[in-house]
Amino acid sequence: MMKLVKKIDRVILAEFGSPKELLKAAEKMRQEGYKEFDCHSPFHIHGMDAAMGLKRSPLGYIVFAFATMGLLGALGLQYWTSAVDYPLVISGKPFFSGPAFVPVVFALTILTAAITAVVGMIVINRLPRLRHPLFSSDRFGKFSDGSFFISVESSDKKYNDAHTAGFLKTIGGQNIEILKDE
Amino acid sequence: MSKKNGEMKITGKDYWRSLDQLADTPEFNTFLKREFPLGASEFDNGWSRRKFLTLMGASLAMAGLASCRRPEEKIVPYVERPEEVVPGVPLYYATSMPFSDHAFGLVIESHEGRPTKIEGNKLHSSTLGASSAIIQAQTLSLFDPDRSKKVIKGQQEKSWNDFVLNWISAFEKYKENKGAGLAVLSGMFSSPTLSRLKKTFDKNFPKASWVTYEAVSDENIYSGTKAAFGKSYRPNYSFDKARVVLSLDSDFLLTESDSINNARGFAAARNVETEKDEMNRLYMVESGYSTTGANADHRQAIGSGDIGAFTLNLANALNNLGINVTGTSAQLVSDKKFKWVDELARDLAGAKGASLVVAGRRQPAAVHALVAAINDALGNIGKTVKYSEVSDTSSSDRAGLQSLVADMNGGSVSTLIMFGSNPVYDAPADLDFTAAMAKVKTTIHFNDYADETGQLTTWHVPKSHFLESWGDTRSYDGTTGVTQPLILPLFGSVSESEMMGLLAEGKFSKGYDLVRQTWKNNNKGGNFESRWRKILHDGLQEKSTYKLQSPSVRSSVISKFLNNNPLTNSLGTSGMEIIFQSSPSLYDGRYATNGWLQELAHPISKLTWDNVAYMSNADAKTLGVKNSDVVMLELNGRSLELPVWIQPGQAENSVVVELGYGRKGAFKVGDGVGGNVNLLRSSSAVGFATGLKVTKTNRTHALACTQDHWSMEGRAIVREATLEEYRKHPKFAEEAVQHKPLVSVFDEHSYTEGYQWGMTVDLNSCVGCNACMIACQSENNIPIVGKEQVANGREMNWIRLDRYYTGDVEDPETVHQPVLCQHCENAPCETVCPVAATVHDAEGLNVMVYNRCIGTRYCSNNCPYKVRRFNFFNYTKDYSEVEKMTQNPDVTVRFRGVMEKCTYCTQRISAAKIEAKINGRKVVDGDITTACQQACPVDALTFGNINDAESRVSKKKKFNRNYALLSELNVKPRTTYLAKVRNPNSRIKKA
Amino acid sequence: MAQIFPKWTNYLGPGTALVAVLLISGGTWFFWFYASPSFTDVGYRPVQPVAYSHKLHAGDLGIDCRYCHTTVEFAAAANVPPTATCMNCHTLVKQDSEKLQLVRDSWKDKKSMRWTRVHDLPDFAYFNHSVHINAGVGCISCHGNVAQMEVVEQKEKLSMGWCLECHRNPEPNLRPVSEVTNMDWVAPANQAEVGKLLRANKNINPPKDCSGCHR
Amino acid sequence: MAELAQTETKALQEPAHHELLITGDPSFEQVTDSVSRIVEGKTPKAWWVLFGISSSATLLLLVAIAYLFWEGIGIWGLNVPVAWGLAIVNLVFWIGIGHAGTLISAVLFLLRQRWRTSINRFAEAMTIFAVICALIFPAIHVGRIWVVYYIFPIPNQMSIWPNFRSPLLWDVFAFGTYFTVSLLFWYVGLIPDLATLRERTTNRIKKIVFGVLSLGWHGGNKQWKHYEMAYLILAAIATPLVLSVHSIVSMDFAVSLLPGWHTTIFPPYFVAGAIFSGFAMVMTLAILTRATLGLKDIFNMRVLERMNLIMLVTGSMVGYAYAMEFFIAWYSGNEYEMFAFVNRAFGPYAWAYWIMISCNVIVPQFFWSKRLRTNIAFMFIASILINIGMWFERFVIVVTLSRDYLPSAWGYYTPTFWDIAILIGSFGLFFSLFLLFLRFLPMAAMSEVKGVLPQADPHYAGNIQAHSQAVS
Repeated sequence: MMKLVKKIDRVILAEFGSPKELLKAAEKMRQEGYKEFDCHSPFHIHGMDAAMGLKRSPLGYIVFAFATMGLLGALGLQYWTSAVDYPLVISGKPFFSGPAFVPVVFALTILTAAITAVVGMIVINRLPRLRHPLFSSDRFGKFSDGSFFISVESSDKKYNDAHTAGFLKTIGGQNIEILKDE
Repeated sequence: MSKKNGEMKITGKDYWRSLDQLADTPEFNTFLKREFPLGASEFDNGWSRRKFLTLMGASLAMAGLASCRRPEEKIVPYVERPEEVVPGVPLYYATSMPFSDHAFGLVIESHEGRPTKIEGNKLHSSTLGASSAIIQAQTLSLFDPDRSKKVIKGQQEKSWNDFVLNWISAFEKYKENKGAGLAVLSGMFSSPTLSRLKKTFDKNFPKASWVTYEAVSDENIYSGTKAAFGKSYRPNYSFDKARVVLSLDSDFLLTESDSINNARGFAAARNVETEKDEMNRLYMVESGYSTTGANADHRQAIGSGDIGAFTLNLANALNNLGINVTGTSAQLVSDKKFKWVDELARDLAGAKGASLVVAGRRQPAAVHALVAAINDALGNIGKTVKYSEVSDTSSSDRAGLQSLVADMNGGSVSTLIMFGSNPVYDAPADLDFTAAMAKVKTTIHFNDYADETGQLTTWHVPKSHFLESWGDTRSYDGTTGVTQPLILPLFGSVSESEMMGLLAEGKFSKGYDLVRQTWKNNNKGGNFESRWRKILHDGLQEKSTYKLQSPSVRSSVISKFLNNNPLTNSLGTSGMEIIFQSSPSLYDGRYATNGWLQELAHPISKLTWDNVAYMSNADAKTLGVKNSDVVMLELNGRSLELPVWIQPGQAENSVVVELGYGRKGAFKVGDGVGGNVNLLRSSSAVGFATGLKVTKTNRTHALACTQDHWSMEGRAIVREATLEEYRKHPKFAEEAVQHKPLVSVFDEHSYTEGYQWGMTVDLNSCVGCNACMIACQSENNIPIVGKEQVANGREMNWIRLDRYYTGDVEDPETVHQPVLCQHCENAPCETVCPVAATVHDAEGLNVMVYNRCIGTRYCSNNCPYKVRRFNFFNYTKDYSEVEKMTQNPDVTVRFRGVMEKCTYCTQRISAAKIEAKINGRKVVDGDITTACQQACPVDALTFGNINDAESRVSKKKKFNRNYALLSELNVKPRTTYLAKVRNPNSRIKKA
Repeated sequence: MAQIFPKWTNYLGPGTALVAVLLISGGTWFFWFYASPSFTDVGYRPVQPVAYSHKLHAGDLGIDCRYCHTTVEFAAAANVPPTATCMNCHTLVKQDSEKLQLVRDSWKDKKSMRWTRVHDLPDFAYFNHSVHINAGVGCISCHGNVAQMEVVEQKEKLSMGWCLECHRNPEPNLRPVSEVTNMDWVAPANQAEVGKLLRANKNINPPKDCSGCHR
Repeated sequence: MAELAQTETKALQEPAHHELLITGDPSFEQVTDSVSRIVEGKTPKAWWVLFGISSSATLLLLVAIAYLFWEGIGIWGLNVPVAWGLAIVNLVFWIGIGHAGTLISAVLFLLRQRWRTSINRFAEAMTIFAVICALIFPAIHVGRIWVVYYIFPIPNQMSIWPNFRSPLLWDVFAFGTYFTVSLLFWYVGLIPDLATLRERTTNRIKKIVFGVLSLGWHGGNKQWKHYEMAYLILAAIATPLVLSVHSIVSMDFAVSLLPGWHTTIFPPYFVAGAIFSGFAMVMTLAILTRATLGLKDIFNMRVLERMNLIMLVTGSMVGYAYAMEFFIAWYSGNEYEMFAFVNRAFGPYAWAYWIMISCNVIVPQFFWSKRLRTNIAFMFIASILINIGMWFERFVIVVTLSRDYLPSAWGYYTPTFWDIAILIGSFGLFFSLFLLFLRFLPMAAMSEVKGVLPQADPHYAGNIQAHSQAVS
């Protein structure tokens, strides 16, 4: 079972010059066996998922499951209210007027899908996390501008202050910092 | 709306306090005992209680106090419950309504002592259960807060006792000099009690003068019969026996006397159940376009002044056919040619004894005399028309008014009593009544409003409404009826009989005693008490009609009269002709204070809240005017401005104007509505006049018309055929739409169980009289919305009468079609309502649930008949407590923002079902009549259970004339129409 | 650069979720409870101008409901009795009771009593007592055991949904018409069958349509 | 995802696709700077003037609504037969405007139209504000606003439920969903940019606000992975949604049985019309923003021209629909239908009809000319005319009510002052919200724009240093 909030108290941060360098560095990190590292960039870099060895996001399946529930729920709601709980004769139409119920089924399916997608993304990403050791770095702010970083969390099995810093340097990292948040 | 916003003059409290004036009467004491019943508690809160808001406040405060949770409502029970009153169960009393020189027998529905609805009395020959718009509107007049509430002398409020004391001293004075200088100007009446008291008055004051005048009367008819028979008679028509009818400027179906019976008889003779039936034929010759004209098979528009010439032509044509019309030999036949006179004569001659010629009351006596002669020659007298001598009545007398005014001007009148009349408003303008009145020392005005006259007189005494008075009446055929109060006078007024009693006898007697005395005199022998009880129960005395006679025309009399009064005298004069017509809604103006009638669409023009100058298209073109342009009408040096309304089918060179508008003493409802055409009337020409000059002004006056579009656009809406076509194609109504029966894509709901309500509307019977509209308004608490709202298309009528013209613009035919909620089985309104506020019930009603409605108005958009009405504002907001009393407690009063529509009178259905259920039986045909059906004099509307093959409605739905309006939409309306059939003379070619 | 957010903010996500769940369920419960007629209407027990005890009159003395509420069998409204009804007995009984002063005043001055309405339907709902009484629905079904009430209070919700429950399935609430006013009547063990029989005999088909009550 | 990335890469390498989407060849930092500057800089005077005008109009809206609640909807010119008036016209108009935003953000995203990145944020914001404006109308146009909650399926003491067969109820769900999805989509897109603003600002309060709003975004690829998936799913479901919403709006009319309303052509025709009007509105706003706030590189001519082409296509579709309506009315042989259309063109509301035809059918045809569709002044005027035309299209449809089956019931609808007031007021609200957006939020999607810069490609051959300042 996952903990409610992941504890991150120590992170090594290294800066890279370009998307290209970052991609290469990520590949090297993966080859070295690092798992708890991340590549920070102002935009999503194509190929980075493969480079870091990340699996496809499961979000699609989750959304599908919830959307199906939304669909059935909408259908059930309309069936129960119109044909079971208080059937009223409206324009001489059948109590369960299938075609007329499609728009609401459709809308509610979309609605559940959309909410699931967003809430799912936030939950999977463990957001919001307003305090992160990374944010104590002065340089890190540039990740959303035009700079590229790799961070390694101390929870990684291979993590070691000196080793990891050294390795990052070898793969082209600059301005290496160790960020703590005790 | 602005009219309705006027400050309420009285509050509920004042209204009770004003009863102080009656404090010394025993009635008042009983009234005090009869404190306001259960119904009153319903006024404390509107029907929409904001429970939720109250509750929110309570829960936020988290206060556990139970009493905070909701507004308290009080129950105020009787101290002693009157034996017959059961709270919530209406009572019905018979009474009669005096009108003109006749009356209508009515039954009044009363809720806890509050009359809310008027119906015709089935036992009374004047209505036979039906009624008219004017009759239906009387409850609103009763509860009009503008009615006169005080005895006034000068500008000061006086008490009734002051007046009584004052009159008693005058009485003594005049009694001494035999009434010299005393004059009474009375409205018309037909009342045994009033007549008895008038005799006492005449006996006490032999030198006093008593003149009767009303702006609209049958005076010319009485003079005409006198000229023909040597004796004044009232004609009683049997339209049901007439196969060929000719109407000469007579709107006998609506605005003439006895129109309810005329319409009933006319429709009966027109009714066709199958194509094999025979029906009557109506020829109409008239100047304006009347409701009767709309029902004619042949109509010819000629000026009212040409009617005499037309009648002469007809007499001549009949003479040529060997039917000698007495008295015409000496007459010159005018050289003016009219359409189809010869064919008309042939048709009349072919129906000897079963034809009928009638002339309108505005036609001069000579025309009426000649008409009597024609009827005599055709053998109609004694068959389709009989005559009676009226008694117990006081009929209008213009000559008397003229001499009275001369006396007033001459200073020989010292006290003038105006008894139920308003001469300042409606006396012919040439008499200048106001100036003459100023010369009389003491003037006493007795009427239900402090009207134009009441505002100028020395004394004004408020008159009770007939629903709060004891009295009696004689109807058109002479049936004697009682008028019983349904409620004690609301505003401290006194009844006609009480006032007359005081004037005649010099002492006050209670109305009840006066009336009872009269009836006791007239019912000698036997047990009066038990007879009296039956009379009060039935509202009438059986077999009390006038004796019907069949006199013969007296050749010498009529010849002399016609020689002295030539019928061609209005021909060839210069200028246009002006025709004075009584308003179908406001009559002579006495109902101008009634909002329902003001807002009632005119049967032909569909105008509300205004009178206009109706003119033909050609005349309007010549003058360069269009609808709503104001024109100046000038006649004999007097002038009046009125907006123009182009009336298709109006005679050329003539202008029709309606009486009853332009009131100045009709308060918040009637003041300033339209123009007073009495200003153009002179005592010598009250029906029509020539020499009218019409000039265009550059102003316009906005008019509120409920139906702007004239044409059916070629759509099969009102389906109509001639009798000949009907015989050839009995199913013409169904076949008017070329359609295979439509099939739904889904299985429709089936309605085969239990009661299934439905209705038929017989377009062949419907004459377009509007009675159903006011009946519905009264039954269903439909608000008045005011002129601006009507102009904006927001009138609230649940049933409307559509009017379409067909054919030529200059000479169109007119059809009427009542349109109400059709209660479609596949109702398009229901599916679009987001909150299910309008759904179907198991009995096939399209129900509208006000308390569920959020007011999207989508249902109205999707209604192909546009019969749904929306409360754009809170129209009942400004109702005073008095006005609220007109409302039917069985029907929810709608708040702003909800849709409403015809419910088939679901409250009546529920009442009948509950009644049947309690008694362990089923509802049978006839248990339920809708308000519109009940009011209809011609039985055009039939309501009932269509699941019962024996019900009248089921049978009517099997007629081959039956069709559903817009059936091509597959909405399956429960209301269906029976197509109209006309019976034109095949020998007359259509123009 | 210093961190802006304190550590606890990392619990914002789960915290917000928790608060949201609590708020939604709490709010729902709040409305469900406080906005329901069982809270707003049931138990309404206004103080009446005269401390009239139904328990004494209808219970201990055993006066039938219809002695006072005379119109209940044939009219929509079950009337509140006129003062005269009170005076039928109280001219003889308890003539001097202080509690009855208002009643005597009303009788003397011919002024109505002003009772506070307990069972109050909205004005757009048209309830008819007579049809229910004649169908065999006991007074107690809607008004509770009035014979045990010192002060009358509302016992049932009298909401539309509550009405519909019985209109959909009237059988449990039917009894012989003779027992309608009997507060002590106990449903027989086989009420299911009896109800069915009573329903069939009287052909009772309560309306479930809007037009049944709304006009 | 990886696969997708590869195709993308491939596509980018093909020269035909390898055109510059953002002119001026900016660096990452320049992109950040030019967009963030607007939010961070001083408020220009012009903004205050515009905001003053639009917020006054918003005030008018509030007054009009308050008066409406006080008096009832009788203050509008409605009547029977025309029981719907400007409120519904405005509703359909604003919902239609919203469509361009969703289309640009979702449909063009799925179609890999990468030029959308410059305008999508802007267009999405417009969508949300337009939908807010639209949603006012169904709420206020009902007769009894205080019971409007009856339309929601809330369990209640009445045991009664809404009628799910009513198009108005479909509207409730469609609009609710549309608004929610648009808002989520917009917000998800904003998260990385909010993080940018958080990192740039020095104001502590702003930092907290942006910090909370950006949820602690740190641009890690593990975040990006789920983020991109969520974005893709939102785009995928927003696409059918945007098509459905205006289809459902059209069913308000098409499901009725009125001549001129009851037509099957309505859904596609309404969708085309919505996109048409939406693009016109984006165009109007883009030109205004471009002129006042710079950003000529982002809202460049290439983007504008493409939008004009879309207007040309959708405008022609709308014109075709107008023609087909007439054809089908004639071809059906249904007298009511025929009359309804003849009446539209030649009846009492012919003036509105011909305004609609001129603006919607004729104006976009000028975009065949390359010269005109690249002329800023022309396209500005054209976009305004198209908006007017599309408003009148809805007006023409709504006032079809004035003449239906029974001529006796025909009427005429004249808007009152209060009708016009809410129309003006809704524009006021829209522009107020839009101005607030321009001032306080990044009006272009910085992260997305950066993503389509040539140097963002990890296989980019050039020297990144040429584009950016030294990393120092």
